[in-house]
Amino acid sequence: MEHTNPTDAAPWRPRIVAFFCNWCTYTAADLAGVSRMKYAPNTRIIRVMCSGRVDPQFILEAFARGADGVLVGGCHPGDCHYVEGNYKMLRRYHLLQRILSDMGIEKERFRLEWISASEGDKVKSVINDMVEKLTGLGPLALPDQRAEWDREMDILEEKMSVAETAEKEGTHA
Amino acid sequence: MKENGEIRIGFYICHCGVNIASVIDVERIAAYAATLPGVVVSRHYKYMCSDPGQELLGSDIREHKLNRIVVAACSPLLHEHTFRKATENAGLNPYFMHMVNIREHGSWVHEDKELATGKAQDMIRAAIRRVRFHEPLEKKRVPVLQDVLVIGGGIAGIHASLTLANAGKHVILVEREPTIGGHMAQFDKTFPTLDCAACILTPKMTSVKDHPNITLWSYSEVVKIDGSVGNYTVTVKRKPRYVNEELCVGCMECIEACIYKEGKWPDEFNVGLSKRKPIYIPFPQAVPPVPVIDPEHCVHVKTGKCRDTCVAICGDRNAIDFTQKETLTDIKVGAIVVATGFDIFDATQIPYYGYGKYRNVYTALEAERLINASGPTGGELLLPDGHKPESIAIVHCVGSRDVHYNRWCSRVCCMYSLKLAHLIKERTGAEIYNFYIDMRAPGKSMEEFYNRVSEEGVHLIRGRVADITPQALPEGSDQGGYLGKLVVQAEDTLIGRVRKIPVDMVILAVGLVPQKDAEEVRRMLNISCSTGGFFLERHPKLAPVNTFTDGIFLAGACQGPKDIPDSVAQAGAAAAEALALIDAGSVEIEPNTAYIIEEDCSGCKSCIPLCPYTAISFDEAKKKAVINEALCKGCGTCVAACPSGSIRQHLFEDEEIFSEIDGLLTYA
Amino acid sequence: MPEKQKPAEKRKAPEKPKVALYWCSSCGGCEESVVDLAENILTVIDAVDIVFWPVAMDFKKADVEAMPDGSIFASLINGAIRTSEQEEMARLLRKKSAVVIAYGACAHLGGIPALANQFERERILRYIYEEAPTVINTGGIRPMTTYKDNGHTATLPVFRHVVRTLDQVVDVDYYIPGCAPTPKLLLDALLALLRGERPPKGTVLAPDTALCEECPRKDSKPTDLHFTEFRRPHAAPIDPELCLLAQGFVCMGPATRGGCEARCIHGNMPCTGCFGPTSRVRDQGAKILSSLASNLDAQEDKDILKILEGIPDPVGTFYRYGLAGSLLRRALKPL
Amino acid sequence: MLATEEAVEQMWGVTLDKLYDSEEGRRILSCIQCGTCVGTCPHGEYMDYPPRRIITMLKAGLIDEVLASDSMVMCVNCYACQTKCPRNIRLTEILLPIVKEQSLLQLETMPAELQKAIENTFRYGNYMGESARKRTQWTKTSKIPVRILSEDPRPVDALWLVESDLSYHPRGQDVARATVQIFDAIGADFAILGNEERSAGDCGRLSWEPGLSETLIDYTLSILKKYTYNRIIVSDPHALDALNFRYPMFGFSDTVEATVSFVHRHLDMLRPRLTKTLKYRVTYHDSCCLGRHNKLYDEPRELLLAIPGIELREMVHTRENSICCGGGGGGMWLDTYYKAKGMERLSDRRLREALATGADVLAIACPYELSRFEDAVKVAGAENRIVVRDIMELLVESFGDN
Repeated sequence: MEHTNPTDAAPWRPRIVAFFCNWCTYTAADLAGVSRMKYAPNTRIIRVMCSGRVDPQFILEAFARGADGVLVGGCHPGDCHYVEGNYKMLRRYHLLQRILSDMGIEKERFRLEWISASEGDKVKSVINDMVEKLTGLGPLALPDQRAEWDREMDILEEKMSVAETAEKEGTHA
Repeated sequence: MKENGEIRIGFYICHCGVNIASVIDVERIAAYAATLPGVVVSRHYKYMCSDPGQELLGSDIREHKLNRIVVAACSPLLHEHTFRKATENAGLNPYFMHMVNIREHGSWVHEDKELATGKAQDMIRAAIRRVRFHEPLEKKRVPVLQDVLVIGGGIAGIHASLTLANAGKHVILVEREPTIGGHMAQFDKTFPTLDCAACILTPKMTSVKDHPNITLWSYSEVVKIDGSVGNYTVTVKRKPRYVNEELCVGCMECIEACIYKEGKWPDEFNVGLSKRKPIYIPFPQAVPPVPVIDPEHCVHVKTGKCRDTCVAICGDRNAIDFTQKETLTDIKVGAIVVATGFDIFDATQIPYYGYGKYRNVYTALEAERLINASGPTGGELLLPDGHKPESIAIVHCVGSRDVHYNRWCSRVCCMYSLKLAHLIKERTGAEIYNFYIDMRAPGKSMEEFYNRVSEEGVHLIRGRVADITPQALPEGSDQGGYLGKLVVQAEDTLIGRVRKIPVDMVILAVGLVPQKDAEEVRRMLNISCSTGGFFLERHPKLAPVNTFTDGIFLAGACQGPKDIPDSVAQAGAAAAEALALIDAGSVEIEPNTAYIIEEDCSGCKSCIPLCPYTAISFDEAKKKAVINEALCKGCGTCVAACPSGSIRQHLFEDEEIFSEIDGLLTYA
Repeated sequence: MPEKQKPAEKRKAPEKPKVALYWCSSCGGCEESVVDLAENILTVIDAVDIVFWPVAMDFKKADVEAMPDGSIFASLINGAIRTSEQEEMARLLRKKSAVVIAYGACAHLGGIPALANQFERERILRYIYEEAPTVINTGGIRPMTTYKDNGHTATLPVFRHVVRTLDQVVDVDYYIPGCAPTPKLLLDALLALLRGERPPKGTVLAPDTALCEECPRKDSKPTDLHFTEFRRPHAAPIDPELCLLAQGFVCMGPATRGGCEARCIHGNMPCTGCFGPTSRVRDQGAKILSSLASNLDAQEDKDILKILEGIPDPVGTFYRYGLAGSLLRRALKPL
Repeated sequence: MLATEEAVEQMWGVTLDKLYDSEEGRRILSCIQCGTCVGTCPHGEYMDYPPRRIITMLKAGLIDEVLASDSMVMCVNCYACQTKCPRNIRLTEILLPIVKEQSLLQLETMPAELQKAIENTFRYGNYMGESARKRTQWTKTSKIPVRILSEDPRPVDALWLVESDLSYHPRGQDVARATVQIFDAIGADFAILGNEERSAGDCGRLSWEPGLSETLIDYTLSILKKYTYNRIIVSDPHALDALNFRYPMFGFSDTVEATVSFVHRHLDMLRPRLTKTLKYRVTYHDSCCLGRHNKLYDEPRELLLAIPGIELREMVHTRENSICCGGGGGGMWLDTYYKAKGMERLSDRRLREALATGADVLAIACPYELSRFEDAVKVAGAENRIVVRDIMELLVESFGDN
């Protein structure tokens, strides 16, 4: 399990959570595999039936849990297996991008791509490109940030527990 | 949602021979998985999809009382059903099984073993967390309508229709042109056996016409498709032919009688090499053998002022019917076979081959018509000036294998070029020069045919033609009329010399391209295209006639360039797949539908306009939204958009996806 | 924390259960809502002893410190946690109480004060002490954090970098939502607890359906609503009968827990989401975003962006009460 | 095909051993040996090692044999092979220049004319060996005064790089003066560098002398830096090529426009002046750099058709299938060398195609072609049948007020 230890000496690599729709982008990723295209191993794919299923909560959760980037892959406009689930995602994408930018998360960290079932090469190029851009941006590491923020409470907590111990000892003495 | 009961997970990682194990450290992952909460059994195995692999899973379920299964192997699109079946056979609900794709998304796309193993480990942790939330689900079954729609009446569509009809299924064959037959009907003889195309095709066309189980709608187009596997509603546009198919006896006297004594407009069947009248039949063996009136040029249709000689000659048969209107008809079918065929590459795109500029440059399809006994010259190969060509160049790979035009090899051109070389040499004795890049003659009897043509003395020059110019520089600017000898220039790469061969005629072996409207058809059918624009099969090897849309099958060259034997074989396969579907009587549908817990719903109605299938409605009495699971296709859009989190989706529950996200990102 | 509940049960019989109320970073409205119990306050007083309520009664911190751990039946803490003092008091009350209730939107989700999580601490202080239009402070003087006088040291509480919900600082048993909670919710909750009812820990003591359920305008919402524009309440007349979303106003009702008696709607204003999400939602803002955006009437990027111009401040709109409790909690590169 | 930005980046400084390091270089490996490059090469039949063979020899590790031959001396950098290559291998941009450079180094004797031209360019900044001080002499006989930046360095909209042929060659000077009249007619705010200007170091001619090319580029960039302008206008397509494809490797990113496209953009302003009917049958020769490499096919034709009375006739080889005049890639100074090899001058061949159209004017838009085709006309004894005119000259001729 040492490989996932954040204190490991291994260089930092961006971690991307990807939501791929079953019909186009997931299949394209399969095609990239069948075609033995090589791309960066930073993406972890979660399969959904349609990009329309991607709840903005999932994207925020991924960031909150430590993803450096989130990629959503759907069918090209007009090609959605479910008529227009991809458009619904597109609309959420634009609004969510604004929230993310207001919250200090760079737009490169959240990407929506249309990748059809035959575009295995696009899976490769999009992932490689995203990894390159995220590598340039550096880690987002929200959990670490949180821990950093919460450190400001430690002193007080420590002080209070010291006082408590002293009090207890005092009572016992 | 809460996990239910004690969780006992069995984890299996597949070596897939060396496909996975050579990149991903399967043993290490199996050891790792064993440490995760809830995992009772963790194994790695050579081939999980093999019988012993499945049995291993089954016996573990029984022995260790497993109630959740995670299989890390190939894509779920490939083997999910295999492992679900194995799970079910062991007495566990199949939906307690979840797959992790570590081959297509892992070992096959990554080189760094350590990183690929790390990625696999993350994905497996996610799955092991996810599976805790799985619930038992029942597959849904929906009945399948028994009729089949075949789109396209070329050889593939004809063969698929006949196969299905012979099996007792009712087929509606929709063909855009006034006749079925497709490109094959235009060919002279077929390689490598040199059967006459018409001789083998015409009987099949007639069978279509006569078959009691086939409804042939020629001169018609599919304009809309709704529904899903087993239950498609298709809207067909039927164009007015102005000749009643029921009443016409096929005597063709109306064509004779037309006020135009001679043909005046380019004849589509002869690729414009001859002229036809406003009322015409594409070719004598056309099916249905009923003339068609071209509304663009028929004087009656255009102006209403005609002597109506056709009507007069038809007499009390009354088959000519100018009152016909375009109609839209809805049909309901259980399956659809797409056999929309191909188009030929537009040779005018390559300026240096002179097509459309020099009159002696022809496409291969034009050459087919010119040497065909039923063609515009009665089978005599003549130049526009009436001379017989003495030397002919056949240029291979026109528009194929070229990044500027089409990257693919069109597969049939080498062989049809050799066929044309043979036929023309046989009939005219001309010197034939075939310029090729590589001679592609795979398949039964093809190499033998190539040998035969070589031995006949056809000049086979290995070099791609670089330029075609008039031998004598044409005077003036009017090169369009140029009719003299052409010099074909290419490097003969086998001797390393540039050769400039003067010929009387050039035939361009144009490649095969998708139909012009393939993109629209694709969208209408909701299927995918490969990079070149041909329709995409579900799997290139294991599901070559299936599409990603269940119930829609591919036949013939709409899926990619193909010769006649392959088109027929594929059409048979598509028919068999369609038959298997409809004969089963019903189809299983993934139970991934959305549902609403009534007490959670506030009745805000936000979800209702989101559903493209109108599966969500508002119950006015209860003031809550209701999902009709029979109509739901499981996209999950409403689930993602429900503002109070009150819509859920089987197999894709929020908790399942959240646990996957958390699992992926958890630092160990 | 079962072991901490034990003492509370022990002392059930003779004494009345003790209740504490405390006010952290909030406007005071929550305290007001207690007063708003009106004559019902007598019911409460009959049933419990209020042992600590700085706004109304003169007890000191030392009094609380002197109480045995777990001796308070329930502490109702309102307000977000921004300073070290609030943090300290929260911890103290936690220690002394059997049940801690986050009372009101600020303690529950961060509330309005948590909108400050979009900004850097220094920027806030600078604005407050130097830049606000009502401030004249040419010397740029800030309060001293410590002051020594006559051998004594007075220390100001530390102003934290982050605004926190109560449960980000101490363990919270129940939540009573709202800005402010309705007196009814408070009364119901207290009486239920006094009856010995213990819903699962973490329960929000309010209905778990969205506000639309009880909205008087529910019937006027069409079933095919697509947004072609968004309007802002101060800039357009509001029809007093029609569903606010149907009029193009961002109403958080569909994504907000009910139980508030639709007070804003009755006041002809759209819901701004103070009751937080239902139990099925992790991030209220993301959910209303998803719902509104999905129903935009546009396909092209530029048309989508055009409609979204009607929501000039999505964070302030969708996370008005919930930023601290949201998935992102705080801006990464605060302004 | 216009080079992509990446391709441009990859072109510079590539050597044979680093060829496969770049994607564009690696594309050579996709060669299917179809021979289109050889078949279309205007000198393909004379080369022992035409492009297709160079690729096989390279792959077989036998490239030294190729470098020892003079095949690449025959390459006129006309982009024909690259344009038609079905694999889109960047022969003229990447592979051939390297081979060419190496081959030239190994030549026993450098062809004398070429030697002289290189020397002159090095010493005087023009291949003719003319004095730098005479560069602006042509302006003295211009009807319209020409602003020279070294004398009047105020910012200017269009900086016009005149290049050497238009500055020194007598016929070129005609074109230069005509161009000034056109600029004036469209109201252009333009100026020239004057005596400071030197050959831009065009990539076609000098690719086998990258050192010289680089020196000239450095020099030109240092001069350009002194002035403020919005765009550079170039009359010589080879210089256009250099500015579009070579200069960016040195950090240059100015807007560059060919004279024909600049004038074409302002055609509406020019049109009122084109009142005199010219009853000419004109055939237009697409120059390699302007056409195949910069895709300017329609602009020159539309300029010609803007002249009242002109009838345009196309030669059999036209647009992307045009044939080189033979002047590119150093061919300008290799006529003697080619003749000794028994090769026909490409300009003679091309002129026959022009004559066949029955045109009385051969219109051109590249200064090399003036001298090459005027020579060809003399050789063919066709002085009474056809004249060679730059498009700018024809436009001016149509000025009704002249």
